[in-house]
Amino acid sequence: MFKVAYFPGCSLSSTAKEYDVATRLVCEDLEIELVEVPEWVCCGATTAHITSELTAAVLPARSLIWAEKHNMTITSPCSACFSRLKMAQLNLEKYPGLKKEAEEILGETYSGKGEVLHLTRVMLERYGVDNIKAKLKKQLKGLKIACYYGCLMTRPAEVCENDRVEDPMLMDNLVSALGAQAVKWSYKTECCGAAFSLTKTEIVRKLSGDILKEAKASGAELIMVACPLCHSNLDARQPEISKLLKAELNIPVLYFTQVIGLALGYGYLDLMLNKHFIDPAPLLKAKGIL
Amino acid sequence: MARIGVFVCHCGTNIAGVVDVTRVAKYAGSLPGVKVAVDYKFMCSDPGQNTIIDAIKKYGLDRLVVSACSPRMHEATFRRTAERAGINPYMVEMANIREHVAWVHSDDKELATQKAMKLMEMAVAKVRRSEALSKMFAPIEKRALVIGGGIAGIQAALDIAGAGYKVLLVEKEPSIGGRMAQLDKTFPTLDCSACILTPKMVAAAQDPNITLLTYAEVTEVCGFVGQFEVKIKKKAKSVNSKCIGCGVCTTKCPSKKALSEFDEKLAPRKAIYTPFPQAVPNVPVIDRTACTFFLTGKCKICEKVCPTGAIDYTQQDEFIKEKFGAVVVATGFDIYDHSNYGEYGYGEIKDVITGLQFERLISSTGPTAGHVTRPSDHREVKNVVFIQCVGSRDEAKKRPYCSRVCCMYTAKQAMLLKDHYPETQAYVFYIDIRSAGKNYEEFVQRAQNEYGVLYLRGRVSKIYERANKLLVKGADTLSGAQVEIEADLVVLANGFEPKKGAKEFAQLFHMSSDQYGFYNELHPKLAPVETAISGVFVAGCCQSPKDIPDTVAMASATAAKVCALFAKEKLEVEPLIAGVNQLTCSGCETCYNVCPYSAIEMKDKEVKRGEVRHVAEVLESVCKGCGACVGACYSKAVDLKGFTDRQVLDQVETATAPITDN
Amino acid sequence: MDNKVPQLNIVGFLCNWCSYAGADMTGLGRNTYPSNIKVIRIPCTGRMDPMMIIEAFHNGADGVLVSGCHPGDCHYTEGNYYWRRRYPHLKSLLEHFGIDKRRFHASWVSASEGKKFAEVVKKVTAEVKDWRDNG
Amino acid sequence: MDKELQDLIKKLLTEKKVDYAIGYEKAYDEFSTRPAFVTSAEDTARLIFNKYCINNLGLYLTKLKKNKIALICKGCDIPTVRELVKEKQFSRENVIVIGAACDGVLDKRTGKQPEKCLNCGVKQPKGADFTVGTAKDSTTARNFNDVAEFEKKSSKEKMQFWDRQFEKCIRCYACRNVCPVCYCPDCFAQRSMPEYLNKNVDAEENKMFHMIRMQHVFGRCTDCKACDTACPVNIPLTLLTKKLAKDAKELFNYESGADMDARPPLSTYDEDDPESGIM
Repeated sequence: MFKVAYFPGCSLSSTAKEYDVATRLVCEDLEIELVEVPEWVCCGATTAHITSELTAAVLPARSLIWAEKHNMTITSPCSACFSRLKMAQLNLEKYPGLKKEAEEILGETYSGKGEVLHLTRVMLERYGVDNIKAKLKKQLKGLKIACYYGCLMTRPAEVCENDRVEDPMLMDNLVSALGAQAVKWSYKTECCGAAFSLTKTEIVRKLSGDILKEAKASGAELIMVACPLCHSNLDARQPEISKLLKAELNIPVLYFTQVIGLALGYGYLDLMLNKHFIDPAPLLKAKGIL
Repeated sequence: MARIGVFVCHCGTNIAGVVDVTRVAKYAGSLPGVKVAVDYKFMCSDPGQNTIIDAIKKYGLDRLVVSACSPRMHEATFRRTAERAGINPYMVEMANIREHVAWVHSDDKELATQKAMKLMEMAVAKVRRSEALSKMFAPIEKRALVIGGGIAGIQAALDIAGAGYKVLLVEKEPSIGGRMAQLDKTFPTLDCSACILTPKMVAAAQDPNITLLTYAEVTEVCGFVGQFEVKIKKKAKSVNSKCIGCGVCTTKCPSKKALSEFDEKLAPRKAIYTPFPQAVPNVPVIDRTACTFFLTGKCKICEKVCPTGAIDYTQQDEFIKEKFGAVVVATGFDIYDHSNYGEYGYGEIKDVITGLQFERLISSTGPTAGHVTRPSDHREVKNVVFIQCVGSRDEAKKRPYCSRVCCMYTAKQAMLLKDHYPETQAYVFYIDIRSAGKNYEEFVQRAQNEYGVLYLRGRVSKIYERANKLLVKGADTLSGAQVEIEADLVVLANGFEPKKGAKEFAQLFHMSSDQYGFYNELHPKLAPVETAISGVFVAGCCQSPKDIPDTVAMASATAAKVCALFAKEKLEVEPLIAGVNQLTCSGCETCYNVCPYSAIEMKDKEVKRGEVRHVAEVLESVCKGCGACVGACYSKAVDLKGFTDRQVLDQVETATAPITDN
Repeated sequence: MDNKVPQLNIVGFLCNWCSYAGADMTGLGRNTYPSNIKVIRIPCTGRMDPMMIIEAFHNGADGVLVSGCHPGDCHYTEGNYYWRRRYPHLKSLLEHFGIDKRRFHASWVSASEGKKFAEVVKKVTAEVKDWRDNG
Repeated sequence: MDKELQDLIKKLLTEKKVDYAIGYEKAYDEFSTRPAFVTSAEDTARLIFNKYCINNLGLYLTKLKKNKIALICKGCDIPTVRELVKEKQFSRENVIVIGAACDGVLDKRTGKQPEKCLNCGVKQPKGADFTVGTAKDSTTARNFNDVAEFEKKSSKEKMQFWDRQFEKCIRCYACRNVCPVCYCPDCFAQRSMPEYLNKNVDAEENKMFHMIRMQHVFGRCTDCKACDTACPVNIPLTLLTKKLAKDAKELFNYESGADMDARPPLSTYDEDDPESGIM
């Protein structure tokens, strides 16, 4: 049994509930045990990390210490949470003073040896695409998918340690394994405007619009993501972006665990596909997947 | 018993103003072996030196100590003085009581005087153990080896041959010419590269003093300056000397699988080929990894069509071993492989090409006969973006150095593009323009002002493939704006890097290289073409990136160095070098491993009657006297003349003993 | 510190090309330093046989300084790199035998660093003095 | 095990694979062994291996350079062979290493196993050409705790400690003579012109002899403890040899005789070596 410490983060219990549900469902099938970090707290992705170095380190440190104590790799499905956990780990290693202070506040010691990975790497690299492939119930034949990685799971490159910074292939390999077709496009890691999601929506509309347009132009019928923030910009804002571009985009945006779920034979409601603003049902029905 | 004279200099008041020089001289007189001790105002002056010469004669001295200034100042002077009086010049020691005493301890004259006495006593202790040494000589094989047949190697060979010495020019490829032959035009004059290079190639081939050895590689080197012994592999060409270079075999060869190295893989080439039409020598070779006959055992078309019967499938690699007095290394460079530039598509976008590929595209002898078309679909181009500093000035790619020529060749390429296709637009992304050189800045200005090449100061963040175009996104830091250019072709100004295998090659000669693999010159300012290995010189881009005029100048400089070496009857060698007492040598090879100059040779030798042992021997003409071997030898078998263990130990002992002056 | 520290014996081994020339430069600039150091000129720090240093301490030297060219600047290209390995090993071994680490030092002084040489000698002398005075 | 060993040597000698075999034989009592040099098959019956086989026979490799030799080694002696091959004292093809599995030797003086046997990871020899017997490696890893403990002393305490030790030294040079890497044809200690070392036997001179010897074997000493065992006046030389091993490991990540390809730490350098407090 493959066991990891699971840090869902706040989005996964609210706007991205479906990501959490699909992830747990899929992991159970794959026999990946997700051990939720008990009483996890905010990762600090909000304002903490730009206002206080200490808060930004202490918040994730709690979870890091728990995972380390229980000898588990810690993972988060949310790129922002992952980024905070990983950056906190690096900063605690880099600045002994900070580590001392954090340890005092938490009343525990931290060795910094535990591993922090994004959920994609846990599932697709450690568990392995081949192992997933072995458990599939059906092939997602004929589906053209654009994999969108976003920023926080790829950058900074030396922190995220992905295969290729500018052109990651991790999710693309998954798509091929699922029997679908990963389109070749060059906006995999472009900025969706996440940080301005609530404050300057016009920037978000422009940037996310570019991504959607490019995905469409490259022939994709569906966008696959691995981060709730990417998702909300590309999915929830799509109607207004369509209006702005004066073109009907209508391209569903699914979480990667939802897509795996489809290939494992789960249905529309199991994976909470009804929660998306752009309903994937018509497309999936047309392809004979639903 | 030693007969030592001690001469204490006042240096005007420089020394005498602080140090009680008469007390120093008096103390000297009390030391064992010292026959005479005097002080004088200026020892280095003519009367001062005469005082020394007179004393040598009067007291029959055999060694001298001069207590004066730094030996770095006047050691040579007093060695000559000694020689004039008939004493071996290496029997002179100096005690530095000016720079190391008077000038730095002027705050306490008593302590200064005591220290001056001590330093003088240490010099006496050292000179007591000095041995007479004489200059040494070694023979020189007056024949040069030039490795690399690019413009650097050709120039060096021509210059050395011009002075009347024999040269062997070795080139790895089937033809000489090197990188320069691949270029279309040269900056800043825009004259045709081939037109100025070909006459030199022909001259090299026809010079009676130059022997060309193409399709050959150096595989082993031993020996040292004046006496290098080099093993060279002559790769099997499969074409013998009967070839007249008619080219029928190449025309008829059916194999088109291999890609032309000369055309930077933009076009196929035959299995039997000369790299380019003007090749020297104009003799083709068979690439056995591509030849149908060698792969399948059938074909032999070239043999059938050859009018002179020059094809020989049975040829084998051949090794020759020859002797040379000096070596010029001119092995050139490779261009930076941009496949680890993710932002430029990991080298996977066909229409993102290297600068050198552009040279081939725009060259009338190139695969497209000079038409600049896209490698992906052969369409003509409208918008071309040039990106400078690819693999140069980029810490993230571990290439922080400037490749020096890219600014210039980019300007040249943009101008050539506009010349050929006036309706095209060329954009250049740059960090800074580095155009130091005669007429260089003017050239870049012309590109901007007369040719309308648009220069944008900033880096390109990403190249996107969209429809049939390349979308180039970058920053223009001068206007502070993001720019997006829809391009048909992107040309990268790939920087220079050392030739693949440069480090391994350096090991053949024990040359050192920098962290990138460029060969180290002996001194960055004062010995720019010499290497730490005497008799081995470097020219061209194997030392660092440089343009053609600098390369040619450097090549001629190596030739001058080689000729200066060959002009000597014999090689004079400084005697302050290491020596091995083979009786005590344990043969552990520690000295052999640490010697920076490969001046140690390990030999099986009869050291005592009937006892053959593995022992070290110093190559006297190679040793530079650094003493690294002495510091490492635990058998205490190696010693350094002029700085022997005995001398140093006696200095240590004297330095730590109290002064016994009443 | 005061330049007058009587009865303290320090042996300095300076490489000919950088540090010896640097010490000459100290004189040229008339920078002063304590007179306890007695300089022995060697061609290169690569010549420094650890035995010589052991001998110096054995003969009663209170301190030893070895100074050479900065890494990368060695006249013989590699000598000081070898010394940079011998130094920590020897220092550790001497300390193991009870020769206090304040007594043995190394420095890089280039031919132009006259001031630095004076500073180095002051620091070495102060350390050796500290060892002798405070045990 | 003795039988297995004898048969193996017999075979090697009969097949002329080797000229000599160097092993152990019983000495004057049952608690003692001594080196045995066997040249004929009949003679192999002398050979034994037991817990009293404390000597490091690698020593003899430097003395018999030209012959083909079968050498019986405990796991801890094999690094010596590698070190000597690295130092060109012997070529590897001239020696057949016969590893003898060893459960630890006994120090006759104390009747106990020496410290090296307690944390031995090579009871089952590694890198031998043939191995006889089986033994189980210690589960605890080798440590430098005793050296680290000594290092905590002040330099004055260390100096006093060694002064007391070297007052005992009689300069018999047994430590040097049993040391496999002390093979210099003419030891510095006996030289004159220059006289590196005064021939007087007094504590200061004795100490200097040991300091220089330790410096000379740094990065070469395999910490085999031969010198420590040989010392007639029980100077704890192991505290010095182990220090060398600790320094080589900590300063240069080097272990003598472990890796044939690693350059000895003082015969190589790295442009990025640490500055180690050089001013």
